[in-house]
Parts: sequence; structure tokens; C-alpha cells
Amino acid sequence: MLRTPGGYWDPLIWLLVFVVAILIVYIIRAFGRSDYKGGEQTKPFLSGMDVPDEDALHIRAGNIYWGFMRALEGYYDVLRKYHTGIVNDYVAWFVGISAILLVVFFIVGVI
Amino acid sequence: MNMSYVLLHAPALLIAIPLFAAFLTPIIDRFSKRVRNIFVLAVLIIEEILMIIFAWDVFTNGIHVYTMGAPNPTSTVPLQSAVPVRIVLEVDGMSAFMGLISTTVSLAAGFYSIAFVRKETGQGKFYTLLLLMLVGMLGMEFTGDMFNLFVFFEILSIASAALVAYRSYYGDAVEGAFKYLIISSIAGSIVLFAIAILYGQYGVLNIAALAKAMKSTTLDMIALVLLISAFAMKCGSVPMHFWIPDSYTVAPASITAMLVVASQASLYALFRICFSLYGNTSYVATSGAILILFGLLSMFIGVTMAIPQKDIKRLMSYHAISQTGYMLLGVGAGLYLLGNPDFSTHGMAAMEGGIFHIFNHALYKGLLFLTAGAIFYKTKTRNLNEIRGLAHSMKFTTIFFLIGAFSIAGLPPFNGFASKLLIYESVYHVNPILSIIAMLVSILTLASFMKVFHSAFMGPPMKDVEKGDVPKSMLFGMMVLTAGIILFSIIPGWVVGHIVHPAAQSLANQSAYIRAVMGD
Amino acid sequence: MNEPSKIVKTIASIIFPFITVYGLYIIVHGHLTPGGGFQGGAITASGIVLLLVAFGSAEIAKKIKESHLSILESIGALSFISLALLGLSATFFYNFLAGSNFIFGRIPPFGSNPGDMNTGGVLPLMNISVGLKVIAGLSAMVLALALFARLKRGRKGVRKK
Amino acid sequence: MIYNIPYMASAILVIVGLYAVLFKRNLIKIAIGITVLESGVNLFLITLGYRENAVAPIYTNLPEGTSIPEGMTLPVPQALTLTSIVIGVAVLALILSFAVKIYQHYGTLDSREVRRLRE
Repeated sequence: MLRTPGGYWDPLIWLLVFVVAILIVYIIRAFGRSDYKGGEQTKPFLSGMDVPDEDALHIRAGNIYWGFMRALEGYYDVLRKYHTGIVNDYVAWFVGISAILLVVFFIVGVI
Repeated sequence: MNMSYVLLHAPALLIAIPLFAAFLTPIIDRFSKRVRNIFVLAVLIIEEILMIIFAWDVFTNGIHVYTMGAPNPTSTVPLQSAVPVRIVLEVDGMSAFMGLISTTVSLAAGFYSIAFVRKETGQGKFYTLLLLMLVGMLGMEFTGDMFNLFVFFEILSIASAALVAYRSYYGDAVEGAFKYLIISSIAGSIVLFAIAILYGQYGVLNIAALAKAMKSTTLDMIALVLLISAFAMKCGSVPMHFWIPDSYTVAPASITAMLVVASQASLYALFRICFSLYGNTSYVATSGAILILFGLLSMFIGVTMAIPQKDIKRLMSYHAISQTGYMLLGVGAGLYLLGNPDFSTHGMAAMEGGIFHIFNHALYKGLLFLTAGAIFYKTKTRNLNEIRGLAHSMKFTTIFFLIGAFSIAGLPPFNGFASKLLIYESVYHVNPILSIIAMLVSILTLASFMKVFHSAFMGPPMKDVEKGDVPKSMLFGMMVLTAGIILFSIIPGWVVGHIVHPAAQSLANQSAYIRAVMGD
Repeated sequence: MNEPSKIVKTIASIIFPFITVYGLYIIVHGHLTPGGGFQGGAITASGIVLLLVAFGSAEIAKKIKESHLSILESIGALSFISLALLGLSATFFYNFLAGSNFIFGRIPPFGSNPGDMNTGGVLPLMNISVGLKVIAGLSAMVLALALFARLKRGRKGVRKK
Repeated sequence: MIYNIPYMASAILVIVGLYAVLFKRNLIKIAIGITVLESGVNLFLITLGYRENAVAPIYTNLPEGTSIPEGMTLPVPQALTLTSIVIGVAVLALILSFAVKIYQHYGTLDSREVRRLRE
């Protein structure tokens, strides 16, 4: 059991609750019809059109979260612009950050 | 050879054994590849066992000091002198904690490498450099003086850069290694410059002696700035993180897992300097705030950059940056509150969370990189658009990946949740915004790993990939880390109480660190 | 690149032993005078660089194999660490030979003196092993870089990707 | 004043080295910049150990009648400098061999073109 400032965390209790939840789900599932067959009933239905094969249905990684990235396009453009891949720029960031930190420490020291 | 003798010399032995083995490896390699593999694994196992015994002793009995070349290991300050002049190794709870991480991940990486690099040339040199990386990490974590920190830092940088370029028939591997080495050598030079500034003022190099003599002059401040920025760059905090995805992506998978721990050794050096060297100066609150800021930036920018990535290892390296942000946030919050009255409640919990997260991160991020390597081993590509349906053939890898992904996303009941919970609750006390951002980042992490899981493991099977899982040695390497994750998930309270708390305590307790070397 | 003239080759052959002896001198006297394993090793390796420049990398690569240098380097490093480990009766790196009247075991006289070779304990031995490592390491490094250059020229003409 | 010149020289060397790493696009010139930066740091270290009218810290080289140990320069910075030089040699060799390899793969040494890894 792990004590945190606001309470505690015990994975075993969590697991117990999880098992109970699974049991409840199983019980609810048991109310389902037992004569369910599968086969024809599980096929996707596209308004009567031919269903494309499995390969075409699989969503590629490049398309996942497309909307998210589209919404944050401006933000991503800025980040991409600064990750130039040129080693000189990487060192320039280091030198710049050191300079900024130096100024910050000076100001804090004066105050 | 009785136990107390071994424990007395353990700090030196832990560094000396892999160093010796590293140079013995190329000689054994000439006679038999098989014996060489067994030898390297035996050394790594011995290191792990010795480290566990030694760390347990440190956690229960307190700081170990070891003076090299002295007639007696504990005589840190010679009779004729007022300051330590020899090379002193000082192992406190935090050092032992980091040492445990290094040896554990090295063991997993060693097992994994046996099959992973079987078809490459120059394997003798590969294992030599792997052991030298272990030496560099342990040296950085155990050393008690600034100059050896620099020396081991450079050993680590050179060995890792050479390993990043190990598959030099890929052009981008050499490019990543080049960037890594340029960044490392600049950081090394700057660190040496800062050490020279400190030495010029106080005439000592020992961290404890320096901390005792520290007078908070302007030069001390400049040295602190140089050290913070150099080590923050080497641990990969935004906005000096650009080299991390570049070099992590192209390294062999087992080396990427080691690089994660190597970055954490720099993180350790950062914490050691802020807490033990500058612990009673007036810069504590400022540097704490800066670490928190670095942590926030790393968390957020790291995770948002991970989402659009199409290269599996590049995606994971952005997550490495993001998770480093949690550690900086947790320990930075502890540093910010150091000396305040509420340090003992919230500051300590924040530090425990941050430090616990270091171990968790090494375990699950190492595991995830190893699974990414397994995918690369099978499909010969890292592009997520070109792979799918691997769960059909790689059952164990899928399970390992899921455990790692759940753990990094902080889903209960995994260990990532335990450490993140400590961080959320305690940094809420510093500023509620911090916890909110931390939780948001956790959600985005889960989203991004669901993307990897969906595109790599789900869907119809790939046609041109042979059936079956990766070789047994790779599976065993992943299993070592998975076992660690499960163990830490089941008993987080025990781990925090007996391993993490001594580490956080020793980091916060600067006077004990000084007393162990300088006497009363 | 033109082949160096006969004069260059002859002079290099004559100077090489002197450079080697000087480098070895620096290594062996490391505990008495400025210098030591690395400096002496660098001087000796610079002799090999001289040969490399004078005779060309192909000629030298036939005589000195990279794998042999690597073994030599390992032996140097191993003997260094072994010497450090032998001190484990007291501590790692303990100078167990100093003052033992064994090899290099005499106690050095205090104050200004011409220097006694037979002092220093393990330090001269460590200097020698470091020197061995540095000679092998630096030579292998320079040789590898020289061979790199030849590899590139070969690729451009014969098999370009 | 005269004793400050080495410090100024080391500062100039560090700045020149950083300039080369920041603004020179040739990989070999970046390597040279790193070496110059390292030399600046080494000069700074070795200057710290200097003492006026002191001799080298070697017993056998002491002039007759010199008192020990007041009249010796500090040996520790010299040891540090030597270690730093050794590390510098290793780093430089590795950087140069990477540069050769990059030239083989990319056909150029311009850092603006060695950027397959980005975003």
C-alpha cells in the first residue's frame, strides 16, 4: 500500500474491484441470447455495397488522429520549423538557453 | 572472501569488473563467439546480483564511501590534509538506486543483444562498448568528485556514440551518432569549464568538500548555470531535446534502451548538483523553478510531437522526452520546496514520485524500445504505415508491448500510475496547473500508444513476414523488464518505502552527504 | 596522390627508430620526469604516422594488422586494471609495491636529486601499460582513418552506389 | 594585468570555438571548433594552477635550496588537463571517422544537407 499526500493507492484492492467489475459484466453478458450464431450476422453492412477486403479497412498510422493534427496545425508547423535537423542549430539552442538561464539567475540574484 | 569484504570494496568492484571484462571481451572474441556471449552475460548477471546486495546495504546502513588508493577505503581525508585529495567514490541511496536501474537495464539489453546483433560484424567491439557504457553510467552515479563525473560522462558519451553508429551501413545511423557526439562533447567541455571555475575558487574537486566551502559567489552562479544547461541538454529536456529523437531512432534497439538509462545518468548528475552541491545556497528555489519549467515543456512538447510520428522508435523517443519531464517536474517541485516547512509533506512526496518514475521509466521505456526492436527485427522497417497485424504471429511481443504501453500511460494498476499519482497529488500543492498538465500529458500518451498498438499489432496479418515470434534471447531480455514492471506494480508501497524513500531522503539530506566524506 | 620520393622514405626509415626510442623513454621515465604513458605513447604512435605518410597506408596495412593492434590495446588496458585490482588487499588502485624493496619498490629520496628509476611502485608499471594501450590505440585509429580514405577512392571508381 | 592575459586568451578560444560550431556548416570545421573550444577550457584549467616564481611540481627537478612545497605550481590542474586532452583525442577521432562515414553515405560534408533525421 502506497501512501500519498492525499490518500493511498493499493493495486490489490484495485484488482479486486476490477475482478468484481468483470464478473458483473459477465453476468450481464449471460443474459444475452444463447442461440446467437455469428457467421452472416457479424459481417459489416455497407448499404448493400460490396465490403472492401480487410487490408483496405485497416486504418494506417498516418491517418490516425488526423483531425487532432489538423486542428493544431499552426502549433505543429512551429515545432517542425524549429526541429531543423542541422547540428549547428542544436548547439545554438543550448547556447541560447544557457544565456537565458544566466540572465534569469542574475535578475533573481539582484532581486 | 567474506561478505563484509565484498561490501566494503563493492563501489570499486562494480566499476572495475565491467571495465576489466570490457577489455577481455575482444580477446575472448578471437577464440569463440559462444564463450564470449556467455562471458558477457555472466558479467552482467554478477553485476546485477552484486548491485542488489550492495544497494540493500546502502538503503539500510547509509552512505558508503570508498577512497581509491588509500591504505583504508574509508579514510577519505588524509591525516596531513584538511580536504580529500584522493579519488573518492560516494554511494548514497540515490546513487545505489540509479546503479540498480543501470545494471537491470544493461542485463536486459545484454540478453536481447545476443540474438539481435547475431548477424552483424564486429560483435566483439559491440559488447566491449556495451560494458563500457555500463562502466560510464555506474561511474557517473557513484563518483564523489566533480572531475570523475566529467571523465565518466565522456566515457559514456564516447561509448554510446560509437554504439549509435554501430550499423554504420545505414547513413542515418552515422548522422544520429554524429549529432549525439557533437552535443555530448560540447556539453562535456562546458561541464569541464564549470568544474574549473569551481576548482579555481575553492581548490578542491570533491563534491562534499565543495559543498562545504560553497560561498554563493557570482562565479558559483555561472558554474551552476553551465552545469544545469549542460546536464539538462544531456538528459533531453525541451528545448534542448532535438538530438534525442535523432539518435535514439537509429541506434540498435538494445542500445536505445541503454541510452534511456544513460540520459538518466545525466539526470542524476543534474539532481546531484542541484541538491548536494548547491543545496544550501540561495539558488535552490530558482533552480527548482527552472527544473519545473523544463519539466513542463518537456512533458507537453514531447508528447504532442510524439502523436504525429510515423516512425515507431521516433515516436517512442519523443515519449522518452515527455516522461523525463515528469521526473524533472517531481524532483524540481521537491527542490523548489526544499527548506520550506511543507517540504516534509508535499516536497518529499513529489521527490519520491519523480525518483520512482525514473526506475519505472527505465523499465517500461526500455521494454517498449525492445519491442520496437523486435518489430524491426521481424519486418525490417520502422515505418508504422508499412506494418500491421503483428499480433497474429508475435504473441509474446504483443503482450510485452501492451504491458509497457499501459504502464507508460499511467493506467492502474501498473507502476507508472503509482509514480504519476504521487507526482499529481504533490505538485498540486505547488500549483494546480502543474497537475492538470501532467494528467493531460498522460492521456495524450495513452492516445499515442493506442495509435501504435492499432497500426502495428491489429488488422490483417502481413504477407511477407515469416511466422513465429522473435528468438528466445530477445524474448528473455524483454521478460526481465516485464518482470520488473509487474513486481513494481504489485508492491508499490513497499518499493517506495524501502527503495525510493531512502533515495529521495539521501538526495534531500545534504549535510549527511557532506559528513560522510568530511567528517564532523 | 604522388608517391613520396626515395629521400622521404629513407629519412623516415632512419628517424623512425629514434622517435620510437624517445617515446619509450618518455613512457618509462613517466614517474620521474614530465611525461608518462599517454605522452610517450602518442610520440611512438606519431612515428607510425610518419611511416604511414612516407610509405602509404597500403604498405603499412600489410605490416601492421588492425586486429593485432586491438589485442595489444586490450592487453595494455587489462594489465592496467589488473594492477589496480591487485591493490585490493587495501583498496582499489592501492600502491602495493611502493616501499616494498621489490621491483620499483625503493623509497625515493627527499629533496632535490637526480632521480631513481627504481621507485614509484606500480606507477611505472601502469605507465608502461597505458603506453602500450596508447601506442596500439592511436596507431589503430590513424591506420583506420587512412584506410577509410582508400576505401572511398576505391568505391568512387569501381562500384558506385 | 599580465596574469589575466591567459584567462582572456582562454575566453577568446572558447568563444572562437563556439562560433565555429554555431556558424560553420562544414562538419570538419565543426570538429575543429570543438577542438578549439576544448583548448580554451584546457588553457583555463592549466592557468588556474599557475603560481608566481614557482617550479614544476617534480622533486627531481628542484633547483638547489628550493623550499618544498611552497615553490611549486599545482599539479592537480595539470593532471586534469592531461585527462581532458586524452578524452579530446578520442572524441576528435570518433567525430572524424563519423565525418568520413557521412561523406560516404551523403556525398557531402555540409551540415545543412546532413539532415535526414528531422521533425
